[in-house]
Amino acid sequence: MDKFKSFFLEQPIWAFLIAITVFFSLFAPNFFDIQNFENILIQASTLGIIALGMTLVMINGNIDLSVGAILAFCAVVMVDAQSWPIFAQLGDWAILGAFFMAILAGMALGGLNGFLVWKTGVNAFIVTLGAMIGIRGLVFVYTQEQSLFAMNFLFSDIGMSSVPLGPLAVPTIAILFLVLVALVHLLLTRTVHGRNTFAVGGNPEAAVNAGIRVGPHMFVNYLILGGLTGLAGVTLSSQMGAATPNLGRDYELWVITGVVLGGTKLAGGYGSILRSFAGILSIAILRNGMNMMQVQAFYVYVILGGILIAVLILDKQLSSRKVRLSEQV
Amino acid sequence: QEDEVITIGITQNNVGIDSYQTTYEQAFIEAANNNPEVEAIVLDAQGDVEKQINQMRDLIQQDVDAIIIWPTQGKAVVPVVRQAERAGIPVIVTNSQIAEEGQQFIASFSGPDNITQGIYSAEIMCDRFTEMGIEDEAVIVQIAGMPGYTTAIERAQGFEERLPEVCPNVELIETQPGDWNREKSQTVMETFLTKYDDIDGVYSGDDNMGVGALNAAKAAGRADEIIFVGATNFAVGYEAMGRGEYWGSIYQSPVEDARNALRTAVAVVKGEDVPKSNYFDTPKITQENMDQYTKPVF
Amino acid sequence: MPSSDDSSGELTSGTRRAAAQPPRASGPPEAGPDPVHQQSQEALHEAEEAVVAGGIGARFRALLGLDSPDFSWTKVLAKQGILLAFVIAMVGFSLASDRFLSFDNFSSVLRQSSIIGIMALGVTIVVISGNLDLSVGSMLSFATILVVDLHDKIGPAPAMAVALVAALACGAINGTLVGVLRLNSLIVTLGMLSAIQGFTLIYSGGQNADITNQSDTWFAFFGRGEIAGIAVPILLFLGLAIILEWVLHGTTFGRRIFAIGSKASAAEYSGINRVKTVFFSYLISAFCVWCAAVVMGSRVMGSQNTVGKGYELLVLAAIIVGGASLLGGSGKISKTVIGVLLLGFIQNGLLLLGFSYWTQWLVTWVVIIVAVWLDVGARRGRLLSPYA
Amino acid sequence: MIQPAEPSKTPVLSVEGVSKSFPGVKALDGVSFEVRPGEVMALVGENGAGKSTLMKVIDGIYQPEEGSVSIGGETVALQSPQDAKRRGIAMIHQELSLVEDLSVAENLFLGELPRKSLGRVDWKKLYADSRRLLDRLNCQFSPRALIRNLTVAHKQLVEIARALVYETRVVIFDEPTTSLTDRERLLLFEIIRDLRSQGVGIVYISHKMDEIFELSDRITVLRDGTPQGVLETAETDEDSVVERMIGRKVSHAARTDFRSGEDVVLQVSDLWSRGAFREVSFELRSGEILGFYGLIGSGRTEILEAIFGLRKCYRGEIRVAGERLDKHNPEEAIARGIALIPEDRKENGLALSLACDRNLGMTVMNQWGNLAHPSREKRLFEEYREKLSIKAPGPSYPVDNLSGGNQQKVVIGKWLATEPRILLVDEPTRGIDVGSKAQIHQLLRDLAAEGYAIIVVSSEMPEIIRVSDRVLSLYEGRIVSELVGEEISEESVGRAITGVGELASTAHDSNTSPES
Ligand SMILES: Nc1ncnc2c1ncn2[C@@H]1O[C@H](COP(=O)(O)OP(=O)(O)OP(=O)(O)O)[C@@H](O)[C@H]1O
Ligand SMILES: Nc1ncnc2c1ncn2[C@@H]1O[C@H](COP(=O)(O)OP(=O)(O)OP(=O)(O)O)[C@@H](O)[C@H]1O
Ligand SMILES: [Mg+2]
Ligand SMILES: [Mg+2]
Repeated sequence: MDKFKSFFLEQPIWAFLIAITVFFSLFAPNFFDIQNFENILIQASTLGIIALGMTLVMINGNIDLSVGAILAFCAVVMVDAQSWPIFAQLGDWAILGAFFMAILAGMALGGLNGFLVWKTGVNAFIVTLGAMIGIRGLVFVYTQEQSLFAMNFLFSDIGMSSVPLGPLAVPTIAILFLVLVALVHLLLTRTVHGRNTFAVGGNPEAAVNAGIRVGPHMFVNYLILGGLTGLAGVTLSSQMGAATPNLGRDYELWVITGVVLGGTKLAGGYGSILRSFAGILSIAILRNGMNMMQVQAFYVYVILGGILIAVLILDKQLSSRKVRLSEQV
Repeated sequence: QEDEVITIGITQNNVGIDSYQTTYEQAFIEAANNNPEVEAIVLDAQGDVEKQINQMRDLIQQDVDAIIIWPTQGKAVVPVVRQAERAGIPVIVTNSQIAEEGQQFIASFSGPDNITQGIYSAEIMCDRFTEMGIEDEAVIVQIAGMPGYTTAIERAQGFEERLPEVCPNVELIETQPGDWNREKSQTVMETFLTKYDDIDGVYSGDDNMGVGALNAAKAAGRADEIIFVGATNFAVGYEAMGRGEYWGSIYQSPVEDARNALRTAVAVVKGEDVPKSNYFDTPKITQENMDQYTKPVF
Repeated sequence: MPSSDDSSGELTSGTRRAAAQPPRASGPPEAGPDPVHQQSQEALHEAEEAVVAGGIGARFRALLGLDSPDFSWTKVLAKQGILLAFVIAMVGFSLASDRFLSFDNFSSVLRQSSIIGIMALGVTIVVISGNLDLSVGSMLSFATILVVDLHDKIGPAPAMAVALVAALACGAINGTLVGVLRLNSLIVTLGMLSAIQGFTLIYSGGQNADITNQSDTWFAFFGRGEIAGIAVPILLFLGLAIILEWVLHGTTFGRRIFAIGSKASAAEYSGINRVKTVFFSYLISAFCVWCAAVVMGSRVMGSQNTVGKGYELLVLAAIIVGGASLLGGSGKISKTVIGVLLLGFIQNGLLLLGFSYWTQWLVTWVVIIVAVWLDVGARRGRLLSPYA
Repeated sequence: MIQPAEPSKTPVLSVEGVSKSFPGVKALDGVSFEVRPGEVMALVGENGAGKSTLMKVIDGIYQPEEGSVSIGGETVALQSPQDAKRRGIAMIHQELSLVEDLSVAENLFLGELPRKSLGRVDWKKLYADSRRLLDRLNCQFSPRALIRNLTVAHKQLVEIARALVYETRVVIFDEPTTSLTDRERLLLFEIIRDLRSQGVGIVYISHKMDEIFELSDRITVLRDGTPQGVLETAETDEDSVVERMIGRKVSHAARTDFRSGEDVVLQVSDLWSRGAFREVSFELRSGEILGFYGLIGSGRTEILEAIFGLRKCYRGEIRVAGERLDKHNPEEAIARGIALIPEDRKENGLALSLACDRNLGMTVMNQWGNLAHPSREKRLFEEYREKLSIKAPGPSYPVDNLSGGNQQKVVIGKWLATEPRILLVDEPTRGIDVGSKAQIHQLLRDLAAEGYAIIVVSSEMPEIIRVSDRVLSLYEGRIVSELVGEEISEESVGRAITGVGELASTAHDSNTSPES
């Protein structure tokens, strides 16, 4: 019982997740349904895949505001590259070629952010705020304002496909998302790079003194975030079979919100992939549940904003309560 | 039972960004409430394609009888429209068309024709120049809608294609986006006025931006020499026409748009024969014929 | 007295450090090794004083740091980099476009920048106190809709009053959440960004608002009026800038803002009321947004529910280009003004040159990074970060 | 004292003519320095003399502009601390350099975590190696514990254990005892002697002369970045070392001037605060210095914070000149003439990025009304530069650039500027050199003579003894003894703590409920 209590005190996001799930199950018709949960997973996947990388970058003590723009760029590359002449004779395999180009583009842009953070020492917020504006410009230069459509329906079929797992047909994207959650979780908790991520964010000076190359380390995490954002661009564009230059506007805000809901400290040094996952899932459930309950759009803004602040207050209350508990003489 | 309610889900583009969309929503809800056969689920994608796709999925999940979609993006929603079609739910596209490739999956399109609107605007502009006798020398600028959105792109496309056909000597010297935002459009127009000593006409993607451009020209004391033509006649545009400051626009009623969409959807569900493209009329409106139209409510 | 050059390696008498050093008149920039930190700093200080006593030329050189004994170009860049960038941009655009350098164009750019500018002034104060305010964009939409919508219903003055109360209420909520409850300002104001947008839509029902009789309302004065040939928005912007500069540097409130931004806990230990100060900083930010909303409503004579969307980022970009640290404790109203104008003139210049709008985004990207890089690079004495 | 093993003559570490500059400062100027295996080489010098900088050069954090570093007779160009570590140089930094949210084991091997395939951490090896290291230092805590949950002393032990990860030839201690209690300090000395007997060369930096003489074999003196010679510890004495360091003598006249104080200005009765202290009652009179002595964590800082309104108390009351404090915030405390000079200068004392005059004005500002007075700030600066002999070039100079001692003086100045009657001083000389320390002690005595009522909290027994007129000893958040005037001595104070300590610790164990 005590263990239970302290678990939820320490990780209130799980309690929140359960609370809203119960709430919508009771009050939103069609919410409590296996297929709807699959839907929610797909709906969470775009923000979620980015959030995995964002968690790493934020534990590093950095941030990335440009993920929405990078997402758009990668989605555009993914769709456009399928019709590049070099992939022309590949047939359906052009999709694979384009896939690599999209991931590469994501890593290049993420890497550029990381490189600037590393070499210039300019605050990551500023570097990526600039990139957020500039990369969106790149997207428009590339697309000339037009949306792009994938001629090959196979591409969107992949995005919409399911994998039979026992009696269930689980959407491929949902599986991919869950696998990535597991992988990045292992990366963060089990590998040297992952452990160093905490060191770099928690005490950069100590990390430097211990011989961790802080700059390149941050760079690598931006690279990972870029790659994951690229992947999110791929999955998103494959759900649409298309890409639009305005894709991903405001995504940075929601990704960061999800990660912070999950308890990752903006100052760095503390955070967890599983909880970021819970944070993003909470956002997806809120949106899905409100759709199911037909909450009017105007109120959705207020509710989401209010919940964000409420969770922050709750977290504060709980953590101060925790301190008081442990301080008891 | 025969008279069972028809559930219709609608996912709109971006309610609240302008009065048109808001009025549309209100009109739609009203029409649905007035129709005892219909139960409506009204959603709004807030301009975000992914959100719209998710809302489509949620509607499919709820197994509604028909889905009306106001595409945030004509191409990106095709696969999910296809998914709905495969789930046996007819999809009615409203207001702005989806891409060619998606045509096969929709039951019907209901709405105005944005390309035609662009064409009409070009014709209004050209006719006016001809009247004034400056059709061979006029130079114009364009203030387009939010970059990357279908409506903005189609209107610009219709205008830019039609203009050289009717007035080959009128020159479109520059296009900049006004983001559907009157203040932004005003700022863009101010710069145009600084940059060009001679501007004879301004085409803007809607009246809201057109009035912004008009504001700028008035402040610069150059409103008299410029012909303003817009699209989607707003109340402000209608009034400015009444004052003789603004030349013409395209009359498009969101109420009609909404009712048309609902009518089409109900017809589809009932298995009636519905044309694939169910355009409603969006006539030209200018200072000359404006008294035939009532002032828009938005 | 030993001169600084030959004393370095020697074991000298203990009085050396305690004794005052002779002021070094105006040595060449790199006058040999200087073993004692204080010494060069004292000399610097003396030099500063000497220069202040001198004429305009000397003052100017002092401003640029040309007279200091350890003069270097990096220092000049650090202190006045943004001014330099501004001058370069102005000269560049003047050469490239003959329309650029004119009174009309300048006043139109100033007028256009004034809305962002007025908002940036308030947010600068929030940023100096070590917080962020991302809700200003939504707040602008809210206040503009209110003032425009109520203008016809209850008259301009009451409309302005109601909008002011609404804006201050939003500011008070921010201030309570960040100041009293000590929540993270980034997330709080992000939440408020969303919530206020919702309130705006609920209030207006999603409809645009317009002022019917545009020609004879004195409300037009704020956005369209002129005093002595200068547009009122510009006067408001510069007037507010002067007032807030004074607030920051001439009042104890300003001192508290800097103290809290520099080190909040030290400020609290010094008896500075952090709650009150942070709360007021958000009220000031909200007040500035209200001013901007009045200008906006009066300039456009109408409003949409999303007029302010994305403005929070433009505001932040201008402040950052102006050199305020997002960590708090540093920043200047005057530099924010230059940051605003720099971005405004870049937008204007690129438009005049006929570039596509996205060019402006690319240029903004480069400007933000280069400006801040030079700033931090010069402050730490080398361009590359220590993590290299 | 243990007799050191006869040190071999070839130095394990030697530095030749090293120079290093920072913008505007030449931190090191042609410094030579050596350490032999099996000896403790002390490094002393004023604040800002360049000690830490020299060590950072040896540790590979800084690269020298001139000169060379050789290890075991071989000249090396160290590029990073890691480099240094591999060559047998280990450094224990002045400030704790640990990652709070990682485990002890991960901190021990930070930057060196044992790998398996795919970059995975080899946890088994990590924990086994860590256990072995911790055992060498007799540490009881688990290598899996989070650093966040350790006490300061245990954190320090982790730092030391970290130095032993490699086959270490030289261990550098940069002011290791600033946050240790006496008991922990003794443990540390044992460890150092143990290392020395294993033939490891030790560099020991400290401002505490008693430690230097207790521990070292030789002493290198540094002043203003230049070496002032090497002394054999056995052949020199404190005074001559200090003279070499600061260029003048510091006198330690025996205390005779105990004062008993006059009117009661501060009355604390039966004060309780959750998790910090309980049943605290005492009186403070004007003109006396009351010393609080106790182990780290005994709640002294918290008592001062409570009086100053920074900490909530759930029982008891505080009266100033007979009147109750009831708002419990610093503003009220300041208005009633209380000043708190906090323990952590960088965290709570100063706004480092602001100028000296702004820092000085911070506390008095509340009395100025709404307008700032730059000229008054400048006058404050001139006044306290004079009074406290602060070495700062001008009022607009950022405090960040001042040396530690001068920063401390600015903190003291900013509190004296409020013209308080009651001065609460928490660890006034932590990390401050002998010269400045004597000045600060003298200053406190002078202030008391002027009629200030002062409470001094210190973990340094000599300091408490040198300044206090009365000493209260604390243990586990309770006052356990009071010593007045002549009663105060090393023995009596020490006894008060240890004697009661053992008694109380058994009582405490049974008190502690499992809920915490
Ligand atoms: N990173 C740095 N940048 C600029 N100046 C520095 C830097 N580090 C040290 N200094 C300066 O170099 C000089 C030597 O500093 P150092 O830290 O070595 O002194 P120290 O002897 O360790 O003093 P303390 O006893 O206070 O620790 C000081 O004047 C200090 O201000
Ligand atoms: N039970 C404990 N668990 C973990 N850390 C503790 C505990 N008790 C004390 N500490 C640590 O010891 C430090 C000093 O504690 P505190 O401020 O209460 O002591 P103090 O009596 O003021 O001693 P000093 O002034 O010498 O630090 C605190 O920062 C705290 O982190
Ligand atoms: Mg040091
Ligand atoms: Mg303490």
